[in-house]
Amino acid sequence: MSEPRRLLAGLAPALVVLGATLAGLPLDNYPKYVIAIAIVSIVVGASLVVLVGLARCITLAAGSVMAIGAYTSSLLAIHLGVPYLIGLAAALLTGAIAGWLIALPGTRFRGHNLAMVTLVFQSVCIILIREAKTLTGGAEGIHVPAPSLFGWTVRSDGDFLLLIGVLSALAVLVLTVLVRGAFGKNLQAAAGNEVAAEAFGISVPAYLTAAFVISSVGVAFAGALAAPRVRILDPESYGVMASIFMLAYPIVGGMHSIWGGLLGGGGLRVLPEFLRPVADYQELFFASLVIVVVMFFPGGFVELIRRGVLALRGHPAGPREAPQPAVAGAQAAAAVTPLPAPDGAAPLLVVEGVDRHFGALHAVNAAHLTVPVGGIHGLIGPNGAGKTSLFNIVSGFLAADAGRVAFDGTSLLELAPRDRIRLGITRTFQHVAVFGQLSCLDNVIIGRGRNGVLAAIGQSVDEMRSGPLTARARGEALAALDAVGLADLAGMPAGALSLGNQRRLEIARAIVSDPRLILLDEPVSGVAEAEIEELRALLLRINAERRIAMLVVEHNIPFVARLCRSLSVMGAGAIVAEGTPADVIAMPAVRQLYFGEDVAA
Amino acid sequence: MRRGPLHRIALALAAAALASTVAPSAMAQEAGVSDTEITIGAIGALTGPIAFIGTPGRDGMTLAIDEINAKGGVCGRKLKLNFEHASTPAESLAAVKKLVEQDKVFALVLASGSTGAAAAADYVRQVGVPTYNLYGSTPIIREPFSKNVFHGAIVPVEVAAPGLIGLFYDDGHKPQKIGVLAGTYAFPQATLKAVEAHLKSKKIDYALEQFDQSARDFTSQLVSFGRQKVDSVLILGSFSEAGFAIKQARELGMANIRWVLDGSAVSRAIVPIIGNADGIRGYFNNPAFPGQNDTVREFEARLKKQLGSMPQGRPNNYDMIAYGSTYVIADAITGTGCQLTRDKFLASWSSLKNAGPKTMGGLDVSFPESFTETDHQGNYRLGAAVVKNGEWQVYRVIERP
Amino acid sequence: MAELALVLIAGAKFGAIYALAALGLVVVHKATKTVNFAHGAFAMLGAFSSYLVVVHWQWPYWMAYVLTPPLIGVVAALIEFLILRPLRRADMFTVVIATVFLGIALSEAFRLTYNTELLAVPGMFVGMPFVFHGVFMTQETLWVIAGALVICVACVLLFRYGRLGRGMRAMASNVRGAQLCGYSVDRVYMFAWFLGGAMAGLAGVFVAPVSGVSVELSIAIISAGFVAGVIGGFDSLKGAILGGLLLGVSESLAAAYVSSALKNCISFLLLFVVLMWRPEGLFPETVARRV
Amino acid sequence: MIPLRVTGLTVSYGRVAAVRDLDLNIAAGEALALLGPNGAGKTSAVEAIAGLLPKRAGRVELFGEDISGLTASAIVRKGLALVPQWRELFPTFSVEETLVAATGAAQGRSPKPLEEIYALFPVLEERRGQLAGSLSGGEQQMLAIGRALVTNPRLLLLDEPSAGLAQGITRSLIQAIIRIRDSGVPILLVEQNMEIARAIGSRCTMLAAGSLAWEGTMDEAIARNEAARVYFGTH
Repeated sequence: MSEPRRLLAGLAPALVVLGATLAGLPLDNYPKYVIAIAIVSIVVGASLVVLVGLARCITLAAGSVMAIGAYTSSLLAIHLGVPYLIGLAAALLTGAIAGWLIALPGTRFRGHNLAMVTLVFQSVCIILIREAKTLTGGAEGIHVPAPSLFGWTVRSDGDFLLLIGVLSALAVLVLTVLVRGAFGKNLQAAAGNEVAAEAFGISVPAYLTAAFVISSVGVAFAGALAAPRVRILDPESYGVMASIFMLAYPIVGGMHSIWGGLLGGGGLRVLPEFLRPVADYQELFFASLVIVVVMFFPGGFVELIRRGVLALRGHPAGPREAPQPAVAGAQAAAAVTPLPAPDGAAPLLVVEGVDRHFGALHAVNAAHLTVPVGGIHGLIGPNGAGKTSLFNIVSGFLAADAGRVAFDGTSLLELAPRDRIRLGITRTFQHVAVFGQLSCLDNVIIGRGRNGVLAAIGQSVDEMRSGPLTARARGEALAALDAVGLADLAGMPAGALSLGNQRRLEIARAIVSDPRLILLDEPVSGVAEAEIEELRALLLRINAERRIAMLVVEHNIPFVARLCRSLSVMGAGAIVAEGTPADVIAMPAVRQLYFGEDVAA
Repeated sequence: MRRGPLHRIALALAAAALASTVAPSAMAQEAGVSDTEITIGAIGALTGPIAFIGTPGRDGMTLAIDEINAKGGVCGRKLKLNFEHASTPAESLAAVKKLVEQDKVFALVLASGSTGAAAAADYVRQVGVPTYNLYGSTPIIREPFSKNVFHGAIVPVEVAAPGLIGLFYDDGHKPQKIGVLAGTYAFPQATLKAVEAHLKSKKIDYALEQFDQSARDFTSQLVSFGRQKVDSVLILGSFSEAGFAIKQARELGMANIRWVLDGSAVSRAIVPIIGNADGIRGYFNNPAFPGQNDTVREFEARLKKQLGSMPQGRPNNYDMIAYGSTYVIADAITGTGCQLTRDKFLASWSSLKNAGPKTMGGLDVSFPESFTETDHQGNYRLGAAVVKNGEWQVYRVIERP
Repeated sequence: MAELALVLIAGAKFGAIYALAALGLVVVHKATKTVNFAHGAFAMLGAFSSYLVVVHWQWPYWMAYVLTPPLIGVVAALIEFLILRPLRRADMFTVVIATVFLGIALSEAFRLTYNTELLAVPGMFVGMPFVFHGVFMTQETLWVIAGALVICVACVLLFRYGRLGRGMRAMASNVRGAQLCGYSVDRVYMFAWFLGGAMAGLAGVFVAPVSGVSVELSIAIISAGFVAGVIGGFDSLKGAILGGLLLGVSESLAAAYVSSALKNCISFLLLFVVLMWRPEGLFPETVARRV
Repeated sequence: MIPLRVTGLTVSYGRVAAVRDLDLNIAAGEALALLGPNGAGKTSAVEAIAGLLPKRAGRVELFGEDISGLTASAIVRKGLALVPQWRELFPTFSVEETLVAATGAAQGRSPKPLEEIYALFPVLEERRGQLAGSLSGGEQQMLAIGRALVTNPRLLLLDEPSAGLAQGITRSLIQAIIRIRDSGVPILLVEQNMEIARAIGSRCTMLAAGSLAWEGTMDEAIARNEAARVYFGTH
């Protein structure tokens, strides 16, 4: 995307809000009011896109969070005469605290339990607000004074529209930057595939907490903006039903883009004004609308509009893979043969005496293996031999009962999976774990690591200011894609790729951080025969050119034998044979392991 | 500077005279008034938990307007009702702005709950539309006084509270200890504030227990009353809450309690909940209870005809108030001498004496209402009601307690 | 003592209804791994059905108990077929949202057809209460506690020993294994919803004289049922019954001896504590269970 | 009519093709071994035949009747029983209850009396009241086979019955399977262990990467060391 277009795309949602504001200013007071309130709902919708759409967390607490923002700013103004802008800032703070509080249990639960936990927060908050009568006016409500800032007292509908419009545009801008930037992408990755996310340094709990906090800050901000506009603040307005209908904003609009929040929030708030003649049926209508959207258009109206536009332009509805992926590079490298093992090379990865029990099952029994610097080592064995357990112990997804796993002298057993990438260890997955919603390029960019929440937020801001990543980082990612022959598909959503190409993408994502070791978990499982050879050539080339060591777990022995310089064979949890592929395969013990001892007699 | 009543009347007269001379007949007609129609706007909740207030509001008003129009309308024009759904403050503001600025209604009726009405009232004070608050009793709607906002059948909480407590002493009853059972939501809390103030000022000992909206289990509250030897209980809440509380008290063996209910709970629908509800008291905002006399029975028949079928518990307070109040508005319009300007209308409204359905041939189901320049509370009367043989009856009228 | 007994009886009365509500919720969840947030709305429809039978048509009271469960069961099975089956491959998130809004749609549809704050339904028994040392218990209370609990136990037995119950348990335990035993996923799921709906309907019939029929009933039943289910360990039928009783009694005790205004907080507090510290519930069916 | 005829079976998980265009037949009274390395698609093939996995393409006939479009539960009721690789038992069911649970699948045919199952696996009778989840691995495998037999199958699919079991138990399992075969129930056996496969089956089909790699008799397969070629890509 060209520089001005990219900047425009980032600014567009905020500009739409500003545009609506300006368009509303010459209108009558009633449309001005409705636009102002709809803009507040847009902020709510956009905030919930972060939590509901990207993090895929259900919240039934949006109403209470909005109440927290509204009461914070209003009560400060009423009781302490705090200026409006400072009240707003305080609302951001209390919103953040509320989000953090919800996240404490919120990161532990999914689905119905999360719905209930947030409902608890919602109900308790509203009860507390209601019972703190002297402070909040209780259930009867309290008058909110007209806000004033820098000597300007906001009274008229036009003033309010201007104030709400400008501040909301700012909020939408911030949310757009986060949603479209690295933060949003990483959050989608975390929600889409926790295991893969953790493997590339994305801490799922940290991201989910951030999602709760950011969306709560947004919703609380919206609450503080709206409070003086509606004049009367009462707990009932922020009850469970309000929460449920706010949850509908991102769902109906479209959960996966900021536009969905805009469309859902604004649309669902404005629609009742047009449905006034049939107001009796409005709640039934909205509830049915959500069910219909969930069942038939999970992408919401944004997706519907997008498809409509594509259909009008004559494009096919879904994203399609380009007919010929660029595999020429890989084919050219097919002649590459394994590097000779460097003599006396120091071992890069050392596994010693690793034990793991599952109940009575001794899944891994004093297993050992080494991978030399720049070497390719294979781990094979029949089903149930313990390969996957050992692999998971090395990659950090399974704890060992005993033993030692050291990478270049550093013990790995205490490290969380997400910390391995810093040491220079990455991996691929048996069941391809690409982040399907993200483009191939974004998948690879995540593979660069440095995916801490704060770093990602900072990076999101940088991207907005100076383009998507620095030229260097982008170049690295493109180079990695090019290395696996996917450069032409950089912009394609990863979920739309063929399995073979998804495996390539995983390899690109694994090499972009310049690791010293890649753990390959069944890299050709399910891949068509023709592509297996290409993948082997690709891996050999990467090993040769980038000197990345590899540990491969694989069932396809012909493939492993032609890829690796050394093999370990596992049976019943223990390493039963080691050596060069040819030697190992010839061993009677290995054959017996695979074809069985004569137990039938 | 203190202004005496004479001074005010003189001012009003002067203003009226000025208005009649300055406004020539050729001048554009007032908002909401055409040659054939006068548009009245109203808001109330048609969906959600307080739809049971808004829907009767709409139905009662529609019945009255249909009757008035059948007789030729007022000032040669038909009345037209624009009723908009709104329940929260935000929705109420949107609805009144739409009615005032887009539909340009001549007068506005608030048939909504307290908080919605409060947000709307705040706005109409600014724009000056003649506004009738039907159901809001709390100070947050009524204060500050504004010359274009009127209140009808529902008396302010400070007035209702002594009336309510007075019901404990009817028929020579001497309460030993009063228990107050109040809902934690908006309007019971407003009444509670006034009731507590009154009880304290009279140095009456009382026990307070509360319950959440739509509560169905009152055992613990009642047990606490039993422990404190409460023999008289005031319930502030809806008829359903009051009904189940009384039912449970009987089940707990709490006999011989004098029950007094807030006006909002005085409904026919409470009787089927309790079964034998005889002896339960409460105040009613109208002079007779549905079914009590021929006039009210006729009202019920007409409403049923209009609705097709009568939902359980209807007609209720809200149907009757909406019906009566619509006639009050019609009276006020007639009182302008058909010079349909807002100022004339406000002046006419402020000088209504004993207005209501009767003056225009409607059914006399509501107290007559009177207003002055300085007092926009149309009614101070409360009907003291009691259940006899399974039917509510208003047995005396409490005059300005 | 009499006071405490009264509080406990009231707690048991609501607890028995919560147990019935939770049981239906758990049956559906156990067999289909779906939490039906529209369960409260089903109970509301059940209560409405008993209003129609008892008040509107003036039929004998027992007919409400006979007609309502199959009626609501069919409604639930239909909803499974029309909404849940197309969503079977969707994630939990989508299903939760669909049932939440389904509950609202059903409640609103009811409110539109019968616009009133509350429909009162008389009790099945109107005789003299039993009195024992100052402790009162009406026949209706006794019927609600005993009747609801008997039905709960019957349901547990059906689930334990009946053929369809066995099918549901098999499906709950291992979907593939159940299919290999000849149980059809479609039929078992539909039957589970039918049974869940029928239980909700029954809960509605029991609760109708106690709470009346109103839109609020739907929310009251689903939140109580859910909390009771979580306390019991969501997949345990016995747990649901014990959880319901425990919730009813602790709400009642808390309202009596802590604060009546904070009564609703108690159930939420209970839910929160159980979810955080014992996500497998207080009475789990199996020892180990993932959250 | 031949008990099982599979033509052109293709199975895929999303974009992953697990089985491609597989044909196989089982004659009356015969036990066929389905062999091949891990990941070759053996389990996918039998699960697709039994209806647990959707078929991308292909036709499955049971005694001449097309069962390709049926669900797993309907296929069991037609008389094709699968003993799946992970046994798929109900941990909270007792042994007897597990067996009783499967009786409903024998619609039209009468279910096999539990006594017959207990006669085949006496240890199950000893453990009849015990929960399935508390059985040893071998006993669980026996229960899984027993559960399939209760449905009185006309064809039995066994997916790696010996996986993870000790030798002694494997031996008695093999004896039991041979008795089932000899009672006239045709068997499709998925196996890794060549010797077990030879003990039970006379013919074998080898899969590699989802496709047919070799077909012939078990004796021939072992004599020609076909397995090493298919598994390791060497001779």
